[in-house]
Formats: sequence, C-alpha cells, structure tokens
Amino acid sequence: MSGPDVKYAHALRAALDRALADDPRVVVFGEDVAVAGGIFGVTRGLHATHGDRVFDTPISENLIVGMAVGMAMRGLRPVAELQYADFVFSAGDEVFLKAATWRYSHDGAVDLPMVVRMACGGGGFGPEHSQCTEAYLMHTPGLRVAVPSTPADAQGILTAAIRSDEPWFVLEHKYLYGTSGPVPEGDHVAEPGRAVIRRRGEHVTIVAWQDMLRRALAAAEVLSDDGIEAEVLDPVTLDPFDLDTLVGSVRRTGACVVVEEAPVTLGVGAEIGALLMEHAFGWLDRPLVRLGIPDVPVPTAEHLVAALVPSVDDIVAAVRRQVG
Amino acid sequence: MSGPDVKYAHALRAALDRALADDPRVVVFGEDVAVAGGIFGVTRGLHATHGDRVFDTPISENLIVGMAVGMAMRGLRPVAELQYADFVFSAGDEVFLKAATWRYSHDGAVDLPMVVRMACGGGGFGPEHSQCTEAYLMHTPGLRVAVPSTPADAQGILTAAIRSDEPWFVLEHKYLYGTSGPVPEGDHVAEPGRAVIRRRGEHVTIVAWQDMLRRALAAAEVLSDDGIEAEVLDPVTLDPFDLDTLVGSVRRTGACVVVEEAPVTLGVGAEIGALLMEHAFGWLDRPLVRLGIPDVPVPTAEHLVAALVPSVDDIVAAVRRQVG
Amino acid sequence: MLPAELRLRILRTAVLTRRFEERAARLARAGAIPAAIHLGTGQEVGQIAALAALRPDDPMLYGHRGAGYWFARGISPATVLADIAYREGGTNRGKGGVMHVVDPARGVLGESGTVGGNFVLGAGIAFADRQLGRDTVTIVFFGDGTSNRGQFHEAANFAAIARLPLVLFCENNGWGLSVPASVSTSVDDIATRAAGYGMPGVVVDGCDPDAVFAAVAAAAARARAGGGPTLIEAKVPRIPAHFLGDKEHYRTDADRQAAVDRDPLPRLVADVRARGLLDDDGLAALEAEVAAELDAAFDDVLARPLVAPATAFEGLYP
Amino acid sequence: MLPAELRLRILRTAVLTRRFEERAARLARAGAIPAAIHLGTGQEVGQIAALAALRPDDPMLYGHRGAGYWFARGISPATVLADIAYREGGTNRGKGGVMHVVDPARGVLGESGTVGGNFVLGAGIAFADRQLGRDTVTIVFFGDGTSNRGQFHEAANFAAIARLPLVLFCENNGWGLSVPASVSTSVDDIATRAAGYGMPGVVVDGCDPDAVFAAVAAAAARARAGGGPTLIEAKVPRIPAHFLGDKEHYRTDADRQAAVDRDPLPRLVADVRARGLLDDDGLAALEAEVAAELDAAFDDVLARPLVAPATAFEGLYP
Ligand SMILES: Cc1ncc(C[n+]2csc(CCOP(=O)(O)OP(=O)(O)O)c2C)c(N)n1
Ligand SMILES: Cc1ncc(C[n+]2csc(CCOP(=O)(O)OP(=O)(O)O)c2C)c(N)n1
Ligand SMILES: [Mg+2]
Ligand SMILES: [Mg+2]
Repeated sequence: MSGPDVKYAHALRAALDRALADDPRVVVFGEDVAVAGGIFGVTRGLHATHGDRVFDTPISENLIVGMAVGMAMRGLRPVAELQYADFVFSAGDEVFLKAATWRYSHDGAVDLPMVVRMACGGGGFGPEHSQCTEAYLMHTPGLRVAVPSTPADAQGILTAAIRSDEPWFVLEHKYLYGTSGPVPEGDHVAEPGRAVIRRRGEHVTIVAWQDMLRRALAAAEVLSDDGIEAEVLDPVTLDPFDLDTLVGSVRRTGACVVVEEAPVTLGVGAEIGALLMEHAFGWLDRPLVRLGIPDVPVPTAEHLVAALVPSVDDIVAAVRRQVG
Repeated sequence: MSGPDVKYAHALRAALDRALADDPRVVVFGEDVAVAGGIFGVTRGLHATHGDRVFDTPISENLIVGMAVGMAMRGLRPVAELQYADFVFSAGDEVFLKAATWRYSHDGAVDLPMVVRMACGGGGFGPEHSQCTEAYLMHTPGLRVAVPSTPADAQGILTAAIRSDEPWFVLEHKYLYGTSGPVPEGDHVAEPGRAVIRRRGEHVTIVAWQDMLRRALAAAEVLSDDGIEAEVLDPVTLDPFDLDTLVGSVRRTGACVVVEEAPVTLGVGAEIGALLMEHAFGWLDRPLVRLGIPDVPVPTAEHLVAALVPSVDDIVAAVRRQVG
Repeated sequence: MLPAELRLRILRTAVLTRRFEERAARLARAGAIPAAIHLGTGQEVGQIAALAALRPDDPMLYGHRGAGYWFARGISPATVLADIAYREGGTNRGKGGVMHVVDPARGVLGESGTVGGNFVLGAGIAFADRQLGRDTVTIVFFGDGTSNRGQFHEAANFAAIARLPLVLFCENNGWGLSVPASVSTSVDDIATRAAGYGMPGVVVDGCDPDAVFAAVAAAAARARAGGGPTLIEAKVPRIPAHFLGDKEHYRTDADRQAAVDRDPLPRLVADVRARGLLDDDGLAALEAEVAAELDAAFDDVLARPLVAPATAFEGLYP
Repeated sequence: MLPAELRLRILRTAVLTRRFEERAARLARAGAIPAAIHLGTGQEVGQIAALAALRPDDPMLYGHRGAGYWFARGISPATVLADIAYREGGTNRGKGGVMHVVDPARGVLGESGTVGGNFVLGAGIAFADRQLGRDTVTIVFFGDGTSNRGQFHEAANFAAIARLPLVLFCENNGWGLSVPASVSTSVDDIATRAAGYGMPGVVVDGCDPDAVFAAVAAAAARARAGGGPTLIEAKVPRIPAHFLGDKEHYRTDADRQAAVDRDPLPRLVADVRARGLLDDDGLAALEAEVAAELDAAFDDVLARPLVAPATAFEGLYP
C-alpha cells in the first residue's frame, strides 16, 4: 500500500467529500454532522463545502435510518450517521426490519443504496455507547457489514459502500479515528468480501479487526520472539465474508484464534468456528480459540473495560496455550 | 412426564393465571391481551378473572418493553407481550440497551424481574412477523432466553421466568400453540439451563427446539428404520445454556447436527459449533452440520418458507450424509 | 365538489374494491387462497378519494386495510390477487404477499410490516423526491392505532422542520385491532396532535369523498408549493373484523351495526343516483362490468401455478 | 413563594453543585479524573427547585446535565465523585460512571444512556408505584433535543390515558449538543405538545426557582390526586459547552454570552440578599462551608483506589 499517511477519520471524510462532489444523489446526515462536523469530527467541513446536502437531524434514530431507507428507494444515496453503533437498536425496527427486508419483501422492485456509519468500541462511554454490534448485523440477511481497520480500508470500503446498491453498515472504531496509515491517492475503492492477510505466519491464524487487529499484530510480534509465527487475518467486511482466504490460511496453519471486542457467545468468532468445522475440519490440528468480552455488558470505567476486552497479553497467552 | 394433556397455549395461560393469582405484583399487558385475549389466544379469560392487572396497551412497542423495565425496577413483576418476536427490534432500545444493561450499569442496585413473551416462527406472516430472533437475544449479555417446545416446558419455564429476578424473553412458536402434551398437575416449575434429551440414540446428536424439534423427532424415526439412532436434544433455554448435557451427548455420539428456524450465519448453531470445538473437539468424528434458513429473510408464502426452513427430509438427508 | 367523471371513477373503483375483497374473503374462508387479508370495507371510498386528489405518480405508502389503494392507482385485480395467492404475475412473487404489493412507476412503494414504519420511510421518500427535483407529494396512510408508535412523532417533527411535501393520512376507524381508540389514544381527534408539530391538522368525514378529496387536494397544493406537511384524519367506520379469522369477541353488536350504518358505499351510490349521474341500469351495468372483470381475473390467476419455490432465494440483493 | 428556609436550601445545593462541577471539570481537564461529564451550569437551580417540590422518595430519572439532581436528593459529593472517578464508595463501582448514579432509597433510579429512554421507563415506574399502593409521583428530566425521540410520544400518550402520576420535566436550553432547538424541533415551546396528549403543558422560567417550584408542586399535587401527568418546560440557558472537550465551533460568542447573562445563580444570590435572608458574611460562610465539604470529599475520594478490576464481572444478575 503506497500513498501519503492519512488519519482514519480523515480518510473517511475524504470518501464522503469525494462522494458528495462526484454524485449529486449523495446526502450525508445525522445528529451533529453538519455544523459541528460530527461528534468524532469525521464530517468536519463537509457542510461548508457541500451545503444542505450535509444536514443535521433531530435526536430521532428511527427517523435517521428510516429516512435513509425511504431516500434510497427513490434514488438518493443516503449516508446516515448513528453516533454510536449501539444505536442500531434505537433504530432497531428500521435497521433489522426495514433496511434488511425491504428489497426482498418487494421482490427487488427497489434497491436500497444506503450507508449507515457509526462509531463502535472503546472504553469510558458505558454500556450503551461502546458496543461493537457487528454480530447482530451479520446474523441479519440483507445487511452488508464493514469493519475497516486501516485508513485505506476506511476510505476504500466507505467509497464502495456509497457506490453500492445495497444497504451497508460501516462500523468505525473510536480508537482508530486518530490513527494514521497510507491511503492510495486518487479514486480509491476497496472490494468488499476480500480479507487481507496483515501478517504472514505458519503456526496459527489470528482473525481480528479494528482495535483487536492492532492488538493481534502486537501479539504476533511478541510471539515471533518465541518462534511462533502467527498469520493475522483482517476480514475487512463481515458480510460478504471472505471464506476462501480464511479457509486457505487455516488449512496452512492448522489453528485459529479469533479476537473480538464483543461478547463471546454468538460473537463473530462463533461463526468462524462453525465455518472452519464445515470447511477446514480435517486441517484443524486443535480447536478454535475465541477471545472476546466475557458475557457481561461493557462497563464505563476504562480499567474495567481493560479487564474484559482481550489484551495483547491475553492474545499471546491464548496462542501459546493453543500452539505450544 | 405425567399429567393430563394440555395445549401449549393453554399451558402458557395456566402459568399466567396462576402467577396472577399467587402474586399481586404480577401484571400482564401488551397489545390486545386483555379483552381480546391475545392474537394467539394465550391470555384469553385472564382479564375477566384478574381485572385491570391484565391490560391492553397502545401500539407502542418501545413503551411496552420500557414500561416493563421501569415496573420491574420498582418491584412489580411485569409479563409483557410483544405480538411477534420480530418486534424485539421495534423495542430495540428497551430490549437490547435497557433490559440487558440496566442492572449492570447500576451495579445491581435494582433487579429486573420481568418477562417478555412473544410469538415466533412459521409461515404466511412475512419477513417482519415470522422471525425466530433467539440468536440476537442470546448474543446479548444480561438477557435470559427460553424456547420451550412442549406444553409442560411452556408452563414450567414461563412460571420460572415470572418468579425469577432476571429479565426473561420467552419465545413461543406459533405452530406449537395448538399442540398438546402432558403437563404435571399442581405447581409446575421447570429449571432453566437444563436441556432435555427427547430421544436417546448413539449415532448422532440432533439439537433442535420448537417446530424444528418436532421435525427432528420425525426425522429420527425415519433414520431409525435405517439403523441410525439419533439422540435428540432440546435445550429448552438458550441462556442459560446447558453445555454439560450437550457435551455429554456429543461425546457419546461423536457427531452433531443443529436444526434451527433462523438464518444459518451466526444462528445458535454457530455457537453450538464453537462450544463443541472448545469442549468436545477430540470426540467429534465429523464436523458439525448446521441446518437453518439460508441467508435470506423469511418470505410470506408458506411454500417459499417451506423451501427455506429445514424439513424432515432435509434433516434425514443431512444426518445420512454426516453419519453414513 | 368532485366533477361528475371523477365521482363516477371513485364509485367504480370503490365497487371494484368491495367486490374484489368480498370474493377474496370468500375464497380465503374456503381455504382456496391465503387468509392474510385485512378487509377495507367502508374505508375504501376515503382511500380512493384521497388518492384521486393526488397525481398518479405521487409516492404512496399504504396501510394494511384493503385493496382500494392499489386499484386507485390502476394496479389490476389480477395482479393484486396474484400477490395475495402467491401466484406468478403479482408484484412480489410470494415474498411479501398482500402486505407488500409494489409498483414504483405508479408510486405504489409498499408498506411497513410493523405498522408505523411508514412514517419515517415516508419522510425519506418526500425528502428524496424534493431533493431530486421531482415535484411530487408523498402520502402515508395509517390507522388510529398506528399513530401511537414513536415513529409518528419523529417523522412529524422532522417533516414540519424540513417542510417536507408529505401528507399524513390517518384512517381513524375507532379500533386498533381489538382495542378501542378511547383506550389506546389519549385524544379524541388525532388531528389535534398536528398543532404540536406546527403543522395543519384537519378532521374530515372519511365516508364523504368530497370532503376527503378537498382536504387532500388542499394539503397537496400546500405541500407542492413548499408549505410543508399536513395531518389529515378521516373518520371512518370499521365494518369488518380486524382480520379474516377474527371473531370480534371484544366488540358489541351495536358497535358493529353502527359501523355498518356508516358504510360510505351505499351513500355514494345514493349520491350519484341523486345527482342523476347513474340510474339503476347504469349501476347494474357497472356491477356487471366489475363482476366480469373479476370473473376473468380470478379465473386467470387461480389457474396459474404458485410461484416457484426457487424464487425464495432471489431478490435480496441486486 | 418559596419559604425562606427552602430558598436557602436551594441556594446551598445550587452552590454546592456549581462548585462541585467546577472542581470536577478542572480535574477532568487536567486528566486526573475521567472527562465524561456534562456540566449543568445554569440548569442546576431549576433542577433543584423542581426536586424541592417533590417528596424525597419520589422516583426520579435524571438527565445527563450535572450533579444537581443527586445533591438535591442528599447523595453526597464524595459518592458522586467516586462514581465519576471510578473509585470505591460510589453507587455503581465503575459500571455506569457519572451516567448511572443510583440510590433507590432516595428515589434516584438512574438514567438511560440513550437519551429519551427515560420516558418509557418513567411510565413503568409511575405505573408500578401506583399499582403497589405507593402515593409517589415520578419525575423524568429531559432536554429539548431528547424530546424528539419517539419514546416521548409513546410514553406521553400512555401516561395520559392511564393517568399516571408522572411529571415530564423538560429542560429546554435551546441546544441539543450542536443543534439549535430551532433546527431540531418544529415548535418553539415543547409544552405545546402536551395538548396533543390531553395533558397540561406549562412553560416556566427555569432560572426562577419560585416559578419552577410552583409548577412542579401543582403538577405533583394533581398527579398524586389521580389527575395524571403534566409536561413542564423550563427555559434554561446553556452556559457550558455540551461536554468537556467540546470547543463549540458551532456557536456564536453572542449566544454563549446571552446564556451566561441568564445564569440563575447570581440571580438567586441577589434574591436572597434582597430578601434579607443572607448577607455578605452569610454568603461567604456558605461558600466556605461548601469549599470545606468539597475539599474533604475530593481528598477522601481521590485517595481511594480505583474499583477492583474484578468488579467488571459482577452485577449482571442477582
Ligand atoms: C409494530 C407493530 N405492532 C403491532 C402489529 C400488529 N398489528 C397489525 S394491524 C394492528 C392494528 C392497527 O390498528 P390501526 O392502526 O388503527 O389500523 P386498523 O387495523 O384499525 O385499520 C396491529 C396491532 C404490527 N403489525 N406492527
Ligand atoms: C438516543 C441517543 N442519541 C444521541 C445521543 C448522544 N447525545 C447525548 S446528549 C445529546 C444532546 C441532548 O440534547 P438535549 O436533550 O437538548 O440535552 P442537553 O444536552 O441540551 O441538556 C446527544 C445527541 C444519546 N446519548 N442517545
Ligand atoms: Mg384503526
Ligand atoms: Mg438541550
């Protein structure tokens, strides 16, 4: 990946800015996205550049997502923001029963080219502002789900989502907004459903994304000192999910650890485990290990969150136990 | 199980009736539950017997569940009805962000002795009135989830849920309301977290509940004619989940098929697969097989639903492929 | 006052709707077609008059009560029946059945399965059309019971702020399934809630096509001119049970009879007769014509195969 | 008119709140404690006066703005600081932090993290207490921005129907984070929405403790007598930024200054002085007493350890 270093938040903004400039059908809206530029600063400046196509809504989450569905039906390409990924439940009817089913219920009479962006994860925000809700979305047929981890993917996947005719939910991790990385110049679009091997290794496959990907990569360095070479796989999108790259990696390594920032029970790791049983059973030397939040909500205090969310040490220890 | 034959719907009603009679803190409410007795007839007669403690609400799902949470905080024991299990999303904020987190956020300062009952599954109702939403609930720390399959369990688990100090979500299957089975007389309470082996067998463990349990049992009879003896396990509750009984069964049989009426991806079967990897890896002769709805919404036409939901034949074929 | 031709067109569509629903209910009761129908008997005249006041391409999200919405937009009885009966030639091929009849070219955009979902979708539709330079007015139909969902509030507030070209058309039939409006709704007239959003709220007799037409025409003109949304509440009778299998144990005979007495169809027939627009022969001819159309449609559709099971796998994504 | 003793109590609690928040903000800006605080500067007098009109055990769901709600109910500054700073001795041991201070014996029941969740929970609380034979009145605090969530509608409608003993207390500070009420809310006075539910709606100057007290006392008396809910809208200034890190790029200096000019605390101080209830010495003594209390509380709490990490695993179930 070459290109200048860009912050994750700025890469997202660049995707929005370009989409607004290129396509008059794109509108960007949500709470505090216009004049304030978003509570995490992603949309800063867009209202000044693009005027009323970037607008603030009332605190009405059902409206925000429902309006996106209605707009998309008629040919706009809405990009809505929910301030926190937990709020998919505040707009539950519209997310899980409208965006997911509308096209199917009406046998494809209309497409839903819509995107919902939202911030997930982290600590200090409490049980209703911290959740990584990707598993709920992934269990729902009809929704596309992205969990970009790098600025390049943030920009590329958001761009792809906006250009897609399908309803996309893009989870942006709070702790990544300030991180930097190279982003290709020009019109950068990522292809959904393509996992990226972030690190090559032969002893174990670690699947992780967003903040857990950073920890997994750090853990892989520690493990490397012991002679354990972990392959680190970033799925980038969870729906579509790149089964081939996962299966290919695990068939090589024979072991898999999934690390996620969500409850273990029925977390994405459960699906990965089941997929590996179905597609890599004979190749698995040892059972899958799932690391995630033990089954409690996300507390507010950062140090309590730290006690729950897998750490670099937790990952190192789990891999050692598994591979060792 | 001995006792007179009772219909599933009547067994649920008996649980409500007794709870209302025994405990003045119990209230029963929801849309059309009072005078009409519920759209599936479960609450019929309760308003006449118990008066205003059984009452109708407006069409306001956020209110229905939110009120239950507020009532429970203050010492009532609300039993709310959502007409369809899909409507957990219509009350998404209250189900996933209030009932699930409130006790934890406030470090146990209040308990939430509440129950939400709802009808799930079946065909002819369309994508927003047919879903079996148990996987969403099971992924959520803080929610208890029951999927009773027999009249005895319906009565016993609902009774246990009402007496519990925890927030329970009880999924009632539409196709089971009219089915009959023995229910113990007197005060019948089931213990949550105890799976029931509905049929003994040594070749494969089939995990199924509600309408899929009926199909699994029918499939087991067909398979028996071929000399394949399936053990059929009914989890009864998904949270708490009876891991021991599952693992014990699969360690005996060496193979497992999960059958569910929900999308395969991140369905309950995914969790069972991951659990088996973690707890029965060495005992599994062959990979888990997941049967469920391929990843599309539930259509309206019954014959389309039938094309998606696992049938007796599908189960027979899957087991034969797996065990044969 | 409605021009004669339009009045007759409303009558014809109302008769078509009534007879269609009668046949469909008969077949459903006999088990020949699925029974997931909510009859619109007594509400169809208001529905059709409301749509007569809009352009044929104005976006609409309809309610769950009856076929009048679709016939008013020119969707054929055969098409609707095919959707009801899961046959080929409908609009949603068994995916949505009677709940999700759709025809975007005619502005027929669908219905939220969870009642009340329409409000927020409708706001988006109205916003989109204006943004895309279309001078349409979006209409959202909903029942009195449905008005108590939170989405009503969120959509009404935003529609008023953004001056969306939107008509919120409430069919208040006094019941939400088994619950009387007096039990579910804290005000007698839902239209009084409009003031809380700074939008006009109008109560009309939903059995009077002139009144309904005038109210919707005024709201649409206002909306098209940039004046923003209007809440119209049409008082209508609930003549049928909520759904086909509903025994209405919760309802008195007197209440049901009072609804029957308000039936707008005999009233409209008397009206066209009194105006000299149609005599007995004309009415008989109309009924005969409708019957012939329906005979043909029902025969045609019921001879068609069910949609193929494989269609269950199609339609989720482009 | 407020009795002298009560007026002084309100003043003392308001001063305690103001000084507490100033210290907490200073520490948070310095990184010594978490910064997840929304200051209540300028809204605390109204909050405290509202709660003074209720019984000390009347259930309350508070808003996110400030510590006044808790101090009005006698929760100590040390306890609140312990919650803010995740130390032992708070009410939620790091689970909920500043958002979920709780003390059921004092009627302090918590706050929905998603703003607006309070409405429907509050309806349940009011219902439960009545059902259980308690003659309490439940109060729900919320901001102008929050009033646009659907839960407001669902709860207001049901509260009116069921005549719940409920006071909906809106603190309209003209802003929902960065969005002015004029952009988010389609009416000037949120209280006008009350008519749409058939409940009284009252606008009061939220900087005038007499007016707030009188409005809440009347609403509570009405509610306790079975008369049902009331919507009270207190107009208050938004003096601070939305949250601590908020730079308020979206706001003009003039708007901020206008808010500062409405600060009710100097006004209350002038008032008690004019009434001869407190002279300069008395005020200095009050400030000194508060300072001493806060010195002690802050020293005490900040010397405590963080709650043990293992507490993260506790509290989900009984
Ligand atoms: C969110 C939601 N709640 C409940 C239902 C079930 N339901 C369908 S129609 C209906 C009654 C609607 O009443 P109203 O809006 O007055 O319309 P009417 O049937 O009287 O025309 C109910 C409760 C639903 N479909 N969606
Ligand atoms: C459902 C939901 N949406 C958005 C937020 C984020 N948020 C917290 S406070 C706030 C503004 C609230 O405005 P208002 O109700 O007027 O209260 P104020 O801050 O002005 O006191 C927002 C948008 C949230 N917590 N919950
Ligand atoms: Mg109605
Ligand atoms: Mg405000």
